[in-house]
Amino acid sequence: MTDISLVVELTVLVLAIFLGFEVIAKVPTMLHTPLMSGTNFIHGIVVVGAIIVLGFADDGFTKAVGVVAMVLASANVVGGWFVTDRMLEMFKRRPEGRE
Amino acid sequence: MTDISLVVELTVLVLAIFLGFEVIAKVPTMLHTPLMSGTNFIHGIVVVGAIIVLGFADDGFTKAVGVVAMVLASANVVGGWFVTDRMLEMFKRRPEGRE
Amino acid sequence: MISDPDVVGLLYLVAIVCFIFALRFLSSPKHARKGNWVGGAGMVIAIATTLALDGIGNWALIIAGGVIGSVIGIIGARTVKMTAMPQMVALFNGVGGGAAALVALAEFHVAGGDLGGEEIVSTVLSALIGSVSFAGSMVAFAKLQEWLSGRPIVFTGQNVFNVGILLGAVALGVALVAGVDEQWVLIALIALALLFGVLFVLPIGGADMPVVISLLNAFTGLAASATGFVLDSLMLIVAGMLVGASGMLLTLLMARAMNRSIANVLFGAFGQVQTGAGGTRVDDGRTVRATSPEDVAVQLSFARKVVVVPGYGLAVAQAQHDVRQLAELLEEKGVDVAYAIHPVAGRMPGHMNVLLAEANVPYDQLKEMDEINPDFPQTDVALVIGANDVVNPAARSDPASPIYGMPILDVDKAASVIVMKRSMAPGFAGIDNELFLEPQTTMLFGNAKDSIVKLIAAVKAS
Amino acid sequence: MISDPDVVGLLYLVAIVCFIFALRFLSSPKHARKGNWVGGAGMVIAIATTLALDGIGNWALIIAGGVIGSVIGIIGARTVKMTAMPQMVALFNGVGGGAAALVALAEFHVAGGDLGGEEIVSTVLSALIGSVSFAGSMVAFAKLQEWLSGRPIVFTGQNVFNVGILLGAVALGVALVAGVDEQWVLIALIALALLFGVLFVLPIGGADMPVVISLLNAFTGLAASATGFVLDSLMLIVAGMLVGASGMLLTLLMARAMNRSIANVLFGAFGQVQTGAGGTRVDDGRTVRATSPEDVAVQLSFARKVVVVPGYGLAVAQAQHDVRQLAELLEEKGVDVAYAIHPVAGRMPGHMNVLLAEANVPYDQLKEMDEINPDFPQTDVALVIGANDVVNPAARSDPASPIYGMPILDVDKAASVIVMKRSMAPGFAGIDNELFLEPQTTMLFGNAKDSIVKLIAAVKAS
Amino acid sequence: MRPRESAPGEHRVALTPEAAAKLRASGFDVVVERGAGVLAGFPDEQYAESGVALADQASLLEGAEAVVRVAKPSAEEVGALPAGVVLIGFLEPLTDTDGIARLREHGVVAFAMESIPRITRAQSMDALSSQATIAGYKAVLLAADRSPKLFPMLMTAAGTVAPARVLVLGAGVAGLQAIATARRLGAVVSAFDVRPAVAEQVQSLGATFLDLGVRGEETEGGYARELTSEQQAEQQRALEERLPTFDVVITTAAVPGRPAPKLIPAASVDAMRPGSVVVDLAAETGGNCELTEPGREIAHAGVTIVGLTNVAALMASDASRLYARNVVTLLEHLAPEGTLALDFEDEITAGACVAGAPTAGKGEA
Amino acid sequence: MRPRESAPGEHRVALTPEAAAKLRASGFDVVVERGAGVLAGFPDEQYAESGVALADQASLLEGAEAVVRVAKPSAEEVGALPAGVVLIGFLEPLTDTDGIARLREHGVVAFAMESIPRITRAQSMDALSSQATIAGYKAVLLAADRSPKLFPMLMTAAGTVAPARVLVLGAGVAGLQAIATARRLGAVVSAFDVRPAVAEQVQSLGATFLDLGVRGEETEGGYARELTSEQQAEQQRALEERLPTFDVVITTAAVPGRPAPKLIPAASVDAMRPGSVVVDLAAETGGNCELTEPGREIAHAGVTIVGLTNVAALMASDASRLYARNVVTLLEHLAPEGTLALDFEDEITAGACVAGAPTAGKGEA
Ligand SMILES: NC(=O)c1ccc[n+]([C@@H]2O[C@H](COP(=O)([O-])OP(=O)(O)OC[C@H]3O[C@@H](n4cnc5c(N)ncnc54)[C@H](OP(=O)(O)O)[C@@H]3O)[C@@H](O)[C@H]2O)c1
Ligand SMILES: NC(=O)c1ccc[n+]([C@@H]2O[C@H](COP(=O)([O-])OP(=O)(O)OC[C@H]3O[C@@H](n4cnc5c(N)ncnc54)[C@H](OP(=O)(O)O)[C@@H]3O)[C@@H](O)[C@H]2O)c1
Ligand SMILES: NC(=O)c1ccc[n+]([C@@H]2O[C@H](COP(=O)([O-])OP(=O)(O)OC[C@H]3O[C@@H](n4cnc5c(N)ncnc54)[C@H](O)[C@@H]3O)[C@@H](O)[C@H]2O)c1
Ligand SMILES: NC(=O)c1ccc[n+]([C@@H]2O[C@H](COP(=O)([O-])OP(=O)(O)OC[C@H]3O[C@@H](n4cnc5c(N)ncnc54)[C@H](O)[C@@H]3O)[C@@H](O)[C@H]2O)c1
Repeated sequence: MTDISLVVELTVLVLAIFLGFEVIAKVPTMLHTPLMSGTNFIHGIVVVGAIIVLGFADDGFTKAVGVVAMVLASANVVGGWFVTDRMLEMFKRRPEGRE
Repeated sequence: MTDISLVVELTVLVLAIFLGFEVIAKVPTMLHTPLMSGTNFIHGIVVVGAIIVLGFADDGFTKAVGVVAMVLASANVVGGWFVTDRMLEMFKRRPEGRE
Repeated sequence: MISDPDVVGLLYLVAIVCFIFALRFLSSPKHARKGNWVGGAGMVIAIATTLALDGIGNWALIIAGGVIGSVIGIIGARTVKMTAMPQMVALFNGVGGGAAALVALAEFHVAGGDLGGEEIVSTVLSALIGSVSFAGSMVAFAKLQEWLSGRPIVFTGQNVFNVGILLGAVALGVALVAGVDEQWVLIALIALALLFGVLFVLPIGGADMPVVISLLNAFTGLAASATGFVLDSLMLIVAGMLVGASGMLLTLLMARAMNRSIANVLFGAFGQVQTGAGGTRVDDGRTVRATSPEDVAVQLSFARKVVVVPGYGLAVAQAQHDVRQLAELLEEKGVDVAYAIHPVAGRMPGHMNVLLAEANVPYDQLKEMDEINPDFPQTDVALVIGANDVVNPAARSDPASPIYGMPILDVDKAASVIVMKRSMAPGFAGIDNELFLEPQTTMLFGNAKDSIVKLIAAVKAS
Repeated sequence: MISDPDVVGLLYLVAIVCFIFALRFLSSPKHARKGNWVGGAGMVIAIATTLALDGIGNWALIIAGGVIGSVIGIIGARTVKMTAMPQMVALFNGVGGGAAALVALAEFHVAGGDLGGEEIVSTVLSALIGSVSFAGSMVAFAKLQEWLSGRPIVFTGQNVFNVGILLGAVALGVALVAGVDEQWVLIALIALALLFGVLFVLPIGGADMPVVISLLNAFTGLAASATGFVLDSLMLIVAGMLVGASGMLLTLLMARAMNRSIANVLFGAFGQVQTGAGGTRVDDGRTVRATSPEDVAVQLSFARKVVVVPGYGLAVAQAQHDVRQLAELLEEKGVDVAYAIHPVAGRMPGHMNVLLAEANVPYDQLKEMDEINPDFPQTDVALVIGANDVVNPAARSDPASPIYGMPILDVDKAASVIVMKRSMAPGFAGIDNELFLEPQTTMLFGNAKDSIVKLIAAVKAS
Repeated sequence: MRPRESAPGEHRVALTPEAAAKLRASGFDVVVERGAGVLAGFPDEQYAESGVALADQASLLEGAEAVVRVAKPSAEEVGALPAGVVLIGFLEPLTDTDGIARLREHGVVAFAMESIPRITRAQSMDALSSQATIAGYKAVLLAADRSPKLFPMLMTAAGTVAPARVLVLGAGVAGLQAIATARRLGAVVSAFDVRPAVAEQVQSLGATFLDLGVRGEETEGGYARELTSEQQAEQQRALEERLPTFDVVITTAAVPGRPAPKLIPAASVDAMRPGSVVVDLAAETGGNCELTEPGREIAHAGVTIVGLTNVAALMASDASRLYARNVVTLLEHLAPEGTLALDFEDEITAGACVAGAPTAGKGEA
Repeated sequence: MRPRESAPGEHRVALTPEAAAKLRASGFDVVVERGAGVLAGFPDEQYAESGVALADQASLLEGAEAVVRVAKPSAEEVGALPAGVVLIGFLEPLTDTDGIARLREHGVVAFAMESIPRITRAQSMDALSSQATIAGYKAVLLAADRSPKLFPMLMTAAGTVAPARVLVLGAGVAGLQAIATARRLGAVVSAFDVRPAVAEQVQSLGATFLDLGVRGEETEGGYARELTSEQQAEQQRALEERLPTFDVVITTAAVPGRPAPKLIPAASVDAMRPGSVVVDLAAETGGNCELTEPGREIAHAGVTIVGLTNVAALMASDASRLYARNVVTLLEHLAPEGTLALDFEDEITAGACVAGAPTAGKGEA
């Protein structure tokens, strides 16, 4: 891992905040739930953290914690993606069926 | 000056690109010119570069170049700001006079 | 194996770009699906890059964990009913938060508690926020799944108790930052945070859950971002924070769409134990659900068939020109639009005809009651504008009602009914309307003209 | 003196945030002025922080340079006429580019040409782009100031020549990156870049200058960003790139508002030496200027008095309902709106009355010709919708015209005239209309209904 | 068997061929007097085509269980009715007490269209409303035809024609329709009514409510209560001031069972501009204008005063269509499946019955 | 001094008090025949108020330099005119050649309102247009009044009233106004004209252009050229098919100087539904319908055919207002500052002059 200075990280953080706000500024209400679900999937990126922790783990405790983290995080990623996908199916134009 | 790794700088650059696009995505045509002028002012930030170069200059050449850069950059900053300000005066609601 | 950190950084940067595009796309109805795919691509790149890092070991564990998690995820997401989607989001959000907390714990353990200032702050934040998100999400899930009562669960002194617990967790966090390097402190902190998460969500009513889930979603994003600080990973920082920021804004937007403040949603239950939160509740527990122009706009835009039902309120608001414009707009989008004219809508015979003729609505779009009633079951959206008595199902079902026996427009047979009026006030006959409480009905409150003007803008934007 | 790089970084971060807000505000008519002030604040913070850096010397030079530059800036910006604003933007943009190039040169000199891979690439880019921007802007300035002919200046072989020069500069850049550390190479590169900048802008006509200036503005932003890489300054990278990215988008938007592609603007002059670029030019050199709904919307929103002049085209487009809606929207914004009805507008006596009555326009907003004509000099915008003959000044001034002697609506006396029609085609009388060429007139081409619908959306957005 | 017979001096007909066919479909036997529909534009052939029997006046009533008509029957006609027969029509129950008594004596079970209660369920039988709708529309045509001024505003090369200013007094069913029609033609319309709820209704048609400072009351049935004499005087005063600014005045003010309120005294007419037109739809009950001569059109100091009664009958074809639909709905109510089954517990049956109900006089005013 | 005299059997008046005042302001002396404006709603007092001199018929013409009227003068009236006087009015130059000859013999300088060239500059003198506007509006009122059907669509508790279907044949000035007025009343309107440019104009009023497959030509002045006889037959055929679907037909087709084209032969009328109404604005030149009796209203197989001539005169007040404005503009053109200064080089003066121009016959058809 490169060692990045805090202020640089903060700069990046601030840019991400603005970008996060700007990007969804005008989302129609109907998309609120799919968007929530989509972002839910994206924070599954924490799986990268789990992999790193587990991948470099030496002791049993770390491995145990790491494996659990790995399970949770992958459930987040995979489940989040499929849930979002199912929700968005509704947005195919003029659906034939309706429940 | 901290020494920042290229990839970090690139990350920041990419975020800035997105932000730059997002932020002005829906500007009304009437504001094109003032916006151009406003961004013109902002890139006057190069004055910081001029100050650094000049402030740390030891030899005559660097000083000479630095001073010229300083003059140019400050003209950019100051002139850019005032021009923008004058343009935006027009946007006060329902102006009394008109030419 | 990738050993050049620059290459790793670049690949991570690509993933970041994918996530940004994913968000952009997700906020437009047209591109939303593409958004999810782009996000998925980013995730694959990020995971693959990480797995290829120099020195990664414990492959069996990684694969086992990944497979187990993925299977849970797929099964959960695939088998659940469409109506249960919100609790799935809650569930997957919670596990993400939990993962963040665990990663923080593991890092703390590996470092033996000996972390730099930045790292320890991030670790504490990650553990704290992640745990709250995990526990809160699980409670939200249980409530929506009806494993717990959907009604607000409150007890006296809850307020003080919650604050106490949160303060306790924060105090432990401060201790850790101040230099305490005992692992149990962090574990205790996590335990307190979990308890707080539970208590925080318990008192919130079922109707408000989506807002809470959105908030917890943003929390998980923040936790992931904090994990990024712990691991010095710009990608985690950016991706987590994108979710954190957009999630916060989204939470605000959702609360606003419900005409509530966030504070009201989160703390509304306290002090008003009896009334409960969420919507105007009527005696039998059914609620009137208000909606927003944006929501209606998307419904209309994606409908195949819309029937406009004008009533006296349309005349009072003099919104005839606007309604025609809305209809034209929808037709341009390929929606099939008709007007259902009830014989006594308005206050004089032919009142609606006069209005709509003035607005140049073509005669052949005006359908008599007998002609349109069979169409309602095939109608996606019935847009009831300032009509009331003429769509009151009591005329069909309630012999005691003064309007019993009057033929009505069967809007309640439509898949979705949107009623535009200013209040819950009755119409000419002075009686309540059960239609407004039906599950398929949502109310768009306000002067009809204002509402339609907003709708037009929203339809254009969507 | 600030020696902690974290503090410096944080202060720079504050400046970045200011710039972001500045851009956000600048893109909304309501907040634009605030945007400039916030940007100013960011600049002050950035400059002050830099001046306070540990080790900064040469105070006299810094102050001297700063004062001279500021004085030039203030005088330039303050004394220039409003109509000369575009060339001022060009001027100040150019000097910024020049500064970026000089900073790069100085850094190269200080390092004795011995720069790392990243630094040397950035240095070359900064010098190259900065120089092109400087020279190009100066030419643009000279053209707008009419020191040079506004007409495209072209010679045969220019195309090949320009490309050659650019390739030369790039070759020198590659050499530098490849390890050549002679300062004259960089200077030669700058010289070639300057030459290219001149040649690049020379062939472009006066009407297209705003687009070119916007492009050069984006270039300067890129140069500043490159300087940031040279100096390892995130603030310069971000601020420069914000301008670079938004400037590129802006350039695109401006070209689109003119209904041209960027390529057409930049290279339009080549190969069509005779006709020249920019607008539909008529014999006597006056041009018909097309405008966009957004532009008209802002003009209307900020007007005090708008007079709508309907004609036969309004009837053909059946846009009566939309025009009333537009008028109502403007009235809500406090604009004073009236309709000027010419006695023979349309194709039958009272044609406009029939139309506007259908759309429910209140009778008291309809003004007869004799009543409204004295009001035109006090009118900010005359919105001519599908009218032609009834606003043709030839009726007043040209005894040879078949309509000479007909009293007309004196829209040409209004401060600004916007004409909405589909083409330059004549009306009933079959004659051209000089009004369309007047300097205060702009044309909004398209079917009147479409145009008004777009206008309504734009007015709502602004 | 339910034959139908037309009233003299009345262009409308109580059953159109279409309505007769509908009745037949519901199980009724229908006999129509020969030539009954001609004046309304429905020749005998059309009835024949829809499968209806035609009969001469003589044989018409043989075996009839119910008789439907537009206007009330004359004394002779009552004599010709079989005893116990059901009679439906505009019977003027509130004003023509003699006629009702005659019917009662004769043993006729009489249902007056006027007495059908104004409840939601009975709206499709409400012939007062349907005929008032036609009258309101026609009143505007009568006025526009007689006015020397154009209704719409026109700005032309030969100068601007100002829009006509129309005032509608009494904005019930007919008044509202008049407002709508005049507005369609481009006139500037104001209206007044004593019932408070009307102001919003007037505005819902895009017209202006004229505030005369007089506020009356609304009864259960949606009708107006009669004003006190002070209120009435106040109303006349307030109106007199405003009348000269109008080109056309259409009056429809009525209070059930009472003579029409006098809103426009002769003096006010004198104050109006020559060329003005007054159309008085209340002429039947005496008129809202003092000078109105029921059934006639007069000129007074340059002002035309149209006092035509039975204005709906002037549009016989559409008026008959609507009336017939009202009658059919009532018949289907009284005789589900084509068989008379009078249920005097029912609000509509009891309310509309003005003679021959089991509890004598129950349906009476 | 320019007195004005009213024509017999004509309700309109050539100068309104307002117009007379305007003339006076421009330097004219104005004398008006006593009682001239009464039928149009302008009593003598109003003229007196605007400072106009009133005179009896006897003394009226003394010293008159110009006489303005609505209709052409009778033979006697021509005799009474002072020689050399300027006469303005509807003189029927294309059809009444005798009358024109009489005027020429009598030495009158006659300007026919019909002959004013249809150029942009003369639009405010164009009395044909101003009167056609009134006629088009009035034609719809006549039709609506006579139709037993409501024009607008109404969906009511007593069933739905379908909108009337109106066909306008000939969409010139009168036709377009008729389209607009019928649409205002809520009718579904179709229209046909032989001039190709009209389709767009019809659509610009929200009506449908009926494509009969016949395309005629437009002359310089904007008038139609007469159709060939094949075209005419073709038109009749195409129309006959479509006529039965309409409730109201308004015809305005005309070709200057020619008898009105016969668009609706008797057979087509027979095919129309009873209750239909035909208003024939071309009655004056023989009518567009074969059965039209100019000046009368007849019924044929249940179809009402209104052949009233001079329909604009039925709205005497507004019609006079517009006509007077046309006349004033023409007078001001002929006599700037109140002094006659006839410039026969001028397109309008030369074009409108039908008798007494320096080059004899220049202004003639
Ligand atoms: N057509 C006839 O001939 C006739 C004649 C007399 C009576 N009626 C009776 O009138 C009724 C007609 O039914 P309907 O459904 O048309 O009307 P309705 O039942 O009277 O309901 C009208 C509704 O419109 C809403 N409204 C009023 N102003 C509004 C505004 N500006 N914007 C938005 N909403 C507004 C009111 O609710 P809020 O106050 O909450 O906004 C009201 O509930 C029937 O009961 C019928 O029997 C009809
Ligand atoms: N009022 C009367 O009684 C009467 C009667 C006969 C003749 N006229 C004559 O008609 C003329 C009236 O003047 P005017 O100014 O109203 O009309 P005009 O001079 O005929 O001009 C109308 C303009 O509207 C434009 N247009 C047509 N359709 C359009 C659409 N769908 N969207 C946008 N623009 C459209 C046309 O330009 P594009 O093709 O470029 O779009 C045309 O230049 C006068 O010359 C008058 O003398 C009047
Ligand atoms: N519930 C229903 O189904 C139903 C059906 C039809 C009508 N209605 C209601 O009944 C109302 C009246 O019906 P109508 O038109 O048959 O009434 P109407 O013919 O008896 O009277 C006509 C109008 O005259 C008004 N009026 C009375 N005295 C007046 C005065 N002095 N000055 C001015 N106006 C005066 C009345 O208020 C009424 O509006 C309708 O407006 C409607 O609201 C209800
Ligand atoms: N330039 C001007 O200022 C000016 C002024 C007034 C009128 N005009 C033009 O002149 C046109 C005609 O004026 P008008 O109304 O006095 O004409 P008109 O009275 O002579 O004729 C009426 C209409 O009948 C139509 N017609 C003739 N033969 C027909 C047939 N066989 N079938 C169907 N239609 C037939 C004509 O085309 C015309 O539209 C107007 O529409 C207008 O465009 C121009």
